[in-house]
Amino acid sequence: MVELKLDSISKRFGGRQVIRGVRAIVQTGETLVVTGRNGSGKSTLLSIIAGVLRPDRGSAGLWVDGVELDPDSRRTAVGWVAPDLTLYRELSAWENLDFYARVRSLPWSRDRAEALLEQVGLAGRGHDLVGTFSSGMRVRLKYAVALQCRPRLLILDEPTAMLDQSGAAIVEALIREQRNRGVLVLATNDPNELRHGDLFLDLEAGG
Amino acid sequence: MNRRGLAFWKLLQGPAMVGLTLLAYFWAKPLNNGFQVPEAARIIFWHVPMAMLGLLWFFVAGYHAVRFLFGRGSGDLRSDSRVSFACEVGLACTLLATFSGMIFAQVQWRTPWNWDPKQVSILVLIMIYVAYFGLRMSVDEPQLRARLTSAYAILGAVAAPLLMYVVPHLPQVQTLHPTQVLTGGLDSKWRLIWMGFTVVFLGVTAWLFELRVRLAALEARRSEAGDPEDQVVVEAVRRPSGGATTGAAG
Amino acid sequence: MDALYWVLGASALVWGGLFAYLIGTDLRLRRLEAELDREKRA
Amino acid sequence: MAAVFLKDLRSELRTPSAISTLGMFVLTTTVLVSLTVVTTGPGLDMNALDGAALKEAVRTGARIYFPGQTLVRAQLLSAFFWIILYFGALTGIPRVFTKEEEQHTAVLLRLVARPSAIFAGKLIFNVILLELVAAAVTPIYLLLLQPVIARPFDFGAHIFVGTASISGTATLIGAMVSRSGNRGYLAVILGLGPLLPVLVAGINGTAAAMQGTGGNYVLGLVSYLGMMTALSALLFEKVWRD
Repeated sequence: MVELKLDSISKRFGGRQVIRGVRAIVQTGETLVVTGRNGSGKSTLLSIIAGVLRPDRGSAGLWVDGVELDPDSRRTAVGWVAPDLTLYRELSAWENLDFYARVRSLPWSRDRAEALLEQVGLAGRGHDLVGTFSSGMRVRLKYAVALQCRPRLLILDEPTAMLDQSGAAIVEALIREQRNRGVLVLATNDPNELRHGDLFLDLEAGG
Repeated sequence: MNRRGLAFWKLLQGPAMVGLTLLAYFWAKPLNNGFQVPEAARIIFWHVPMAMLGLLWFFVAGYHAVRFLFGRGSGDLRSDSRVSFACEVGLACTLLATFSGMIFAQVQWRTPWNWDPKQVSILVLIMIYVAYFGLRMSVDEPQLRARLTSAYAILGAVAAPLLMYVVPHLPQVQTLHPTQVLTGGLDSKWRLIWMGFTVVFLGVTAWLFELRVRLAALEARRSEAGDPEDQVVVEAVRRPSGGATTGAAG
Repeated sequence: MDALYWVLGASALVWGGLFAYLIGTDLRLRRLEAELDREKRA
Repeated sequence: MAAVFLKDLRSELRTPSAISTLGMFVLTTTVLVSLTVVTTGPGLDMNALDGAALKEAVRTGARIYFPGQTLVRAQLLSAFFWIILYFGALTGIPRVFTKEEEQHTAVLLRLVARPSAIFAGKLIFNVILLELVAAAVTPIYLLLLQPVIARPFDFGAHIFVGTASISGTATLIGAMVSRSGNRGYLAVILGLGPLLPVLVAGINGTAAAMQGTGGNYVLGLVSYLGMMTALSALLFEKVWRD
């Protein structure tokens, strides 16, 4: 049982109020779609939901089985894919997966890594440096890193940007899979992706 | 609700200052032990309290920085602005101590600056304050700025006493500073006047600090009054049909 | 002796100025605070 | 912790960024100092020759200075060493954090890693990095500037402990600098206050080791290292987390 509670979140940068009074309650199996044009605070809101940015007011609580997760347990409960999150270019795909698994203190095996790479369509490319990957392949690897921990909360920012059709199909499958695992937050401006949503949050609505 | 104003301790400072100045010049006799110009010994009344207050205000800054980072109301930007006000007052004190010391050094050693260890220490203390404000200016986001500068203020408050009191007394470091006069050779008149000045200077700097805090509080209340943010609520809306229909019509 | 009076005069000027500034600012702040309190109550 | 350290090590080996900044800086300034600053001669060497004897020595091709330096020379050479190391450390060490920010890997790291693990991993990496640079530059320094060292063990001990002290504090300052908009020179200014005790102790300690006179600051440096590292560890989370 997973529940994400956004309670009157506000955040200002410098003198500018970026996010004001955002509220939502998302439960297991549900998807929250966040829309709004560039600069409306989507990425900021996602950072707050992920727990790496503290809001000025309000809170973003992630509850699993009735217990609120502290930042330390969020490390293994949150998966996050966004264009401005980058993996280590000078490491191979394998080494990236290995590093993230270790810092998250996840049980790790060769088979699991292979399975993940296969799931995102990167089978056999594990030993290549990420620096040599195309942008689409890098996004796929980000999905692998996000899925490593079997996230109770999955955050996707512009999920299919940079991806080809097969990539988009993988994301589609993943979104379906997430419904059994927990909560999904999806930030997008692609009208095609609105169909995934159960709840909708339009950041421009408040003016 | 607001009964702070011109308190007794503030109004007492004027007469105290007048009295102490008169005592310093007409009651205390010039010192002959170790001073080129005996009259110049009166630097003690001014210079030594200023150097001590420079450090003291750095500790005050460190205290508010600890409160900001670890205290119960952590994240409260009022603590952060207190750190910066304390640093301002402390910087003013250290600058005054330095300039007065330079004047004294000109009289005593015929040069305003001779790289005496004490001069180096106070210069570095000034540099810590300057670095604090440099760091402050290079970050825009208030919370982040407050965290970075508070952490630095704590680092500085730990390093500063070492710089002021340990480094100049290392065995290999030789100072021309007439420290022995302070520790041993002051008669009771001098000691009394010196303490009086220390207390009054502490009062003046505390008053300055208090004014800065109140001014900031006033500005914060003003902007709060004229800024109806947070009235807005952006609420997530549920899809009318309710059920999830993934994969269906796009 | 002349130098002494110069010193005393200068310090009277500096300290007088500083105290005048401190008292003036304090009173001004006090007035503004009172004003804001009154507005709040109203 | 080990993961962060290994990752940094691997990444540094493939695309050197901290070591190149640090190593090149330290190397070039050492060479520059030895080329441009007169560190021998009358007043600096005990037995330096006076004018007439100097001419004679030049004419006959004899050695123009004798070992046996004055305290002034010892302090001068020590000061050069520590100043070079200080500037090198505070330009190079922040790279381990600015690299994460520039490559946009910091945000994800903030989500997935414990702050304490990051601090410890980066700290170990930085200490090893700076010790290696110090170990590499010391022979060059000895060769080019030719100090006379009466107590080599003390000399080495001061360098070892002082270097560790610098890198401990520089790790925290690096984290601060990487989060501020101002990435280049700020670390050098920020570091001076907290690191001056290390520099003073280091300079006096190595000078005393050269001259064979009293003055051993190894214990003082070790305690300062312990205190500052504990403090840095405490403050790091506040600087790192948003």
